[in-house]
Amino acid sequence: MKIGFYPGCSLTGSSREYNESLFSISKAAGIDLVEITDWNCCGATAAHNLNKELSVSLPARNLALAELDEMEELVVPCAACYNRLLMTQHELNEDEALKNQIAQKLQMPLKNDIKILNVLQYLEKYFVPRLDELVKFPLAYDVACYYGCLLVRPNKVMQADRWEDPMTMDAIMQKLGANALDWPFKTECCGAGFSVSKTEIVGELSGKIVRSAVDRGAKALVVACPMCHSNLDMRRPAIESYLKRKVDVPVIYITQAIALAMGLSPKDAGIQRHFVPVNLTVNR
Amino acid sequence: MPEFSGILFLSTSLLTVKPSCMSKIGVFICHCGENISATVDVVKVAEEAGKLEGVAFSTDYKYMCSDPGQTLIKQAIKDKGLTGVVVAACSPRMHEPTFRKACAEAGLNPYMCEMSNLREHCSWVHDKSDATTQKAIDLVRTLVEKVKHNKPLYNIKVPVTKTALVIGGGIAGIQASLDIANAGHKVVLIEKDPSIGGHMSQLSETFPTLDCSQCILTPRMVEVAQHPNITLLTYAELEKLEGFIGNFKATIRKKAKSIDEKLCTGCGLCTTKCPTKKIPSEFNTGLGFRPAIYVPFPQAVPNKPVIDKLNCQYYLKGKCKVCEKLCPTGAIRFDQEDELVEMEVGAVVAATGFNVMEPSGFPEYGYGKYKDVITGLQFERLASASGPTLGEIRRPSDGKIPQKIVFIACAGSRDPAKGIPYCSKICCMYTAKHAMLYQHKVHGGESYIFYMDIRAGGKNYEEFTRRAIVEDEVNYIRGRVSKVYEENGKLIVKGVDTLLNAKPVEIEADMVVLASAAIANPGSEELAQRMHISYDAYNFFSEAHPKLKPVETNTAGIFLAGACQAPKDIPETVSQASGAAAKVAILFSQNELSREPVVAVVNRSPAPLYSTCVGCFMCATACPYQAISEKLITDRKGNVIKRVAKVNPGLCQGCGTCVAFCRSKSIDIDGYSNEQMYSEVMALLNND
Amino acid sequence: MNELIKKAAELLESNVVQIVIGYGKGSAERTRTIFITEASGCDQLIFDSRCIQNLAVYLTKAEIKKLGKPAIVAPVPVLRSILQLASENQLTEDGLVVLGVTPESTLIEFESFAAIETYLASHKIEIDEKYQKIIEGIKSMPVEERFAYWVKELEPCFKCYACRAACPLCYCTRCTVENNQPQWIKSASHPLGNLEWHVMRAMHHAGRCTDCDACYEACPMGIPIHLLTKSMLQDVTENFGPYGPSLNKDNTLSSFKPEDKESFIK
Amino acid sequence: MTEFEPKIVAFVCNWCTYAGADLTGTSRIKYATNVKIIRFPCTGRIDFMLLLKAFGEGADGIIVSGCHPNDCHYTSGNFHARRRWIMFRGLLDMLGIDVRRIQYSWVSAAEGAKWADIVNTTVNAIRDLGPYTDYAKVAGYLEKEAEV
Repeated sequence: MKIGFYPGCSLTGSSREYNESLFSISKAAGIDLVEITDWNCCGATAAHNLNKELSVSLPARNLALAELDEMEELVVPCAACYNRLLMTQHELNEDEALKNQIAQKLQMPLKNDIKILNVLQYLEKYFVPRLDELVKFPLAYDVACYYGCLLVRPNKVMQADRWEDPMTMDAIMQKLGANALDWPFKTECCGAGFSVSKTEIVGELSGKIVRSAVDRGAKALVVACPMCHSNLDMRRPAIESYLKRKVDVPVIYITQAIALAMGLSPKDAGIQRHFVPVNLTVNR
Repeated sequence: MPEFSGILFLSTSLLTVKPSCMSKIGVFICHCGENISATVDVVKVAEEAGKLEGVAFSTDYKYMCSDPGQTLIKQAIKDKGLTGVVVAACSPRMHEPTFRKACAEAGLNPYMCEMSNLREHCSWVHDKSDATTQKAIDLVRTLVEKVKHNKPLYNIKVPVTKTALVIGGGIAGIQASLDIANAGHKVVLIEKDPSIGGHMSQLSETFPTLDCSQCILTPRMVEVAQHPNITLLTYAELEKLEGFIGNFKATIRKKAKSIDEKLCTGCGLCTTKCPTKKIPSEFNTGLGFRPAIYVPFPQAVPNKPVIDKLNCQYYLKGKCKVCEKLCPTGAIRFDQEDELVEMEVGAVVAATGFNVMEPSGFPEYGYGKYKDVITGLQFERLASASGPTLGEIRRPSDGKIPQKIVFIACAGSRDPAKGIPYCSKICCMYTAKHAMLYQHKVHGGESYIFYMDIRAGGKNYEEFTRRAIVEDEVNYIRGRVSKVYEENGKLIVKGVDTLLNAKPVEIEADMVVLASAAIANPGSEELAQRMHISYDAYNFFSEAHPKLKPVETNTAGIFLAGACQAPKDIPETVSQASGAAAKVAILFSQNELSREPVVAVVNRSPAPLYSTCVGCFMCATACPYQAISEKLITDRKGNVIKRVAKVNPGLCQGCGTCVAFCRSKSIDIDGYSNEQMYSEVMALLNND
Repeated sequence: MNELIKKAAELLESNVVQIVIGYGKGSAERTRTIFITEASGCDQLIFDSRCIQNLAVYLTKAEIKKLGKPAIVAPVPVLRSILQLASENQLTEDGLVVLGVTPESTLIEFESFAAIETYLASHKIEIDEKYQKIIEGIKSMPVEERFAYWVKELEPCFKCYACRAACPLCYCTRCTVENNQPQWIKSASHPLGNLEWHVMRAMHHAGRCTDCDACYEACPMGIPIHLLTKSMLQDVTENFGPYGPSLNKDNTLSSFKPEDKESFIK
Repeated sequence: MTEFEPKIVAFVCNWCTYAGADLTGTSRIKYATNVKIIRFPCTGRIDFMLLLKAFGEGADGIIVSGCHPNDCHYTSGNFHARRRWIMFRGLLDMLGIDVRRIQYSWVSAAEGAKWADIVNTTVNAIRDLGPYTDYAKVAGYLEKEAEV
């Protein structure tokens, strides 16, 4: 089975382990993810703050390229990329004139009807029905699933299950054998882009998230967004200085969790790449 | 249902041949001061109209609607023996009734008078020119040709059954019933629950006076039960409503109470001995329990129990019957079944009230997950002296008195993302009341209200909320709450204070009260469809006109009272209920109703054709009023010869959709008949 | 075929029906409608691809009704008409025996109209590609040319009303053209009268026509009036979704959806 | 030669567009004299045959107007009318009867200005299209005029 794939910048850099684990589990499940030929930047946060046309043209080009590659479905693991691509698709479908104008600019046809999947939707569709068969080593510990903002908002477009208290990742983790904790910080802000400019804000916001998870007994935080991951993992020193204590709870991608439960090697899942070491004993 | 064959016969009269040479039409051109004459050459219009075939008299006058103007018309009718009148003046929407009345006074059938709109549609929208005068001539000619095809029509008389059906026994239904009954008319009041009282009986105190809700309500409930003109049917619902204004036929489902009400004395022994005791009490919003055989609350009217079949051991497992064994009068009837009762009523008042949104749509506030996050209605029960805590504010989780309480206004309301863009109207006031009651009951307690705006429009309302802020020191925080979660036994309320630098705030509360949105009752959509009244996007019933007909519905004879139309407070509900009652009393003040005879009619012709209608009944599907039914034409022996459509003139509102739809032109509509409209088109275009 | 003859004879013999409406041999290679009242006459019944007349037209005719309860030989187009007539209250289940014949000439007996509806669900109306092309061609003409085309096509019409007589759905006892108060349509075969008649005829079939082409087959002048109803059929499908006769009384023009879409109302 | 003045008939419902046109008058908004209104109880009442008759009698253009969807005084007459117009328009188009000559609109009782705008734009559009000679020829007008 072949499915389109848009990596975006993070998956080729700071969140390589997300990419590696996604490919490992997909390969193990017999799914071939095909990268869009000649893809470009999604525009990220910069474009839509500065230039409306650019902010839709960049994602639209990727969508048009995917169409040229005859893809029907497109997996976009990075939550920010997913958000930009889906928002663009939505905006262009709402405004026929804009769509035509952009297509003309791109000098490519744009039907704009490709099905864009975030990683949770991808897992739900292609893995959840088969998890019973794929899971070899159930993860028997408490986890806190953290969704962040980009996968759920704006809800009108994202159509997340329950945007104030989403459950998809929780359900997947339950299926992997873990106990997904009921906790209140699933969609709280992690500080996002302040990571670079005002790290202390990330320290506070992500700190509260991490504290809530740890206090409720979580052995790991599970995420599906490179931004969330870097704030909760890479910014751990800032978090610790805000919390005034040492916190060693690891942050893993949902795809890594699946890889571990499927019994793939930790290296295939990119476990070694984290700042906060992951020492999760899988029940072997 | 009454038949109107007499009327049908009159209006379907086949004597439609009326050659124009026999017409004697009078044309009256109005100057309207200078409103018309400034741009239209009225003298020329009158002159040209006088030349038209069939016009016997034509003149112009400064003010046709004035007394002398009307006299001019009346005189001409008498002197010239006019058979039809065209008044060319302002819009018929303005003065058609005036001139029709004048014609009637002069002995001409009022429906032989038509108006040509020379003011709004001509003189006011065009400059003075020959073209403007020519247009006026064209418009007059068009109406002259129409009048030639008019025929005398007679207002439709409909008898009135002077019994009102009131649906819903809350304060709206109670008030409406009492007012109608006190006006001397019969009322049937039906209530779906075992007792009347509605939401008002659940309230602790009422704003803005803080008087006890039950104290002011229960006397009225008793009055309803004892009123000689009111028949009270509790545990009953509307199954079907047919007919039309003055002549409805209602089918009521009396749900089985499993009790013989005549024998039951209401001693209550059964309710104390019932072994199934832990059923969440609806009246106490789940904060207390009731047995399977129960009276919803001590002051219930009627004060006789019903058996909740879904929870009764006998109905569930076939064993128990404790109540039957104990009942001193032998009133228990396990074999009782639902009963359908049909009744004739002349008017209906829908007073089915509202409900509060189950805040399960708010995972961010944790309702359902945290026991101490409750709704406003639940808080009413906690604060009520007759409630599960006997009026003490205690946490449902551990019974402790909360020292810090947070109220969240607009939980759902004014939030398009939650599907409720409207304001629930009552929450600002009751939240202020709740905070006050809390402050009065828990000395030293702290209360906070997160709000968007304080909407306190109403007599003494603003003063009331000010009192909460100033005297009772309730902390009002202008901002929304993003999240409520539990930590270390406290409810952490995260919100924002949008005043003073828009700071995020966190409050560690012991209890959170959600002013959850007022929504339409479940099933109100189906009920509206059953009554053939319209409802809005949120399933509240629609009034006929948002300003000028706030208690009427689009279906004549059905009126609205209370929160079934839109969220409203008690004073407003009572006013509307009395308004609806007044409308019913007006309707019942006459023995017969008179309606404009603009109705559709299926033609009849001599045997063997009987009618050109072939009975495809597509008109019946198209009719918005279910006014078209099947009529069997039989011979003397009763054999069916033909099945044709028949219009019930009581139901028909005269839209004419069926007329345009009928392929064989077998349906026509009086006042806008095929011949009339056809001749208008012809006349309008033939000006040479 | 024998099956059909046997069944028809049985029905007449047992007096379940008093008349069988079916196809018989006509002059030359043609077939014609035959009305059989004696069981012995049933062996005249034939059925093959030449049998294209829409027999349903007879079901509403007073002359036939007079003869008693009918059984009717019904290939798919006839079944469609029967279903449409039933939805318009012109037929009752117990007033008629339907002897369905499949395109492969096998007999299917229908217990109820609902059964016909189920059967027809797998025999949807589809407009021939040939006709689709013709309609497309007409619609692509400039408007003046299109008008001229139709004025010319309609010119030979001399208002014999054969199209009306052949159509099972033209069962009105008084057609609007016969109404003279007012005279909606001039009775002479004047170009305007012709145009108005055909517009009205087509509109009265909007959302009802089952595309049997009986009108066209009946026209002695070969005027392609069926193109009008076919074009409307396309319009119905395009605007209101898949279309076919059904017992559901929500006829296209007697029903509506608040969300119906159009692009021309300002 | 004088400028062509199109003859336009407006078929309107009593409750919305007729009242809207009244408001145009009360607001003294000017529009062309070419359009003359015929009042119907509801757009549901407007028989397609009347539109056809109007062309037959020499109308160069037609306006059909009623209440906005959901605003119908009779709750659904305009919905029925809309379906009828969709079908009728398709048929006329197939026949080469110029659908540009029929302007359909929703004008509420509060839209006096919209009514003036509809009238003026329609008059201008029909003026641009010119007299409906094609139809007049079929209706026999031209010959009649020639005889005179």
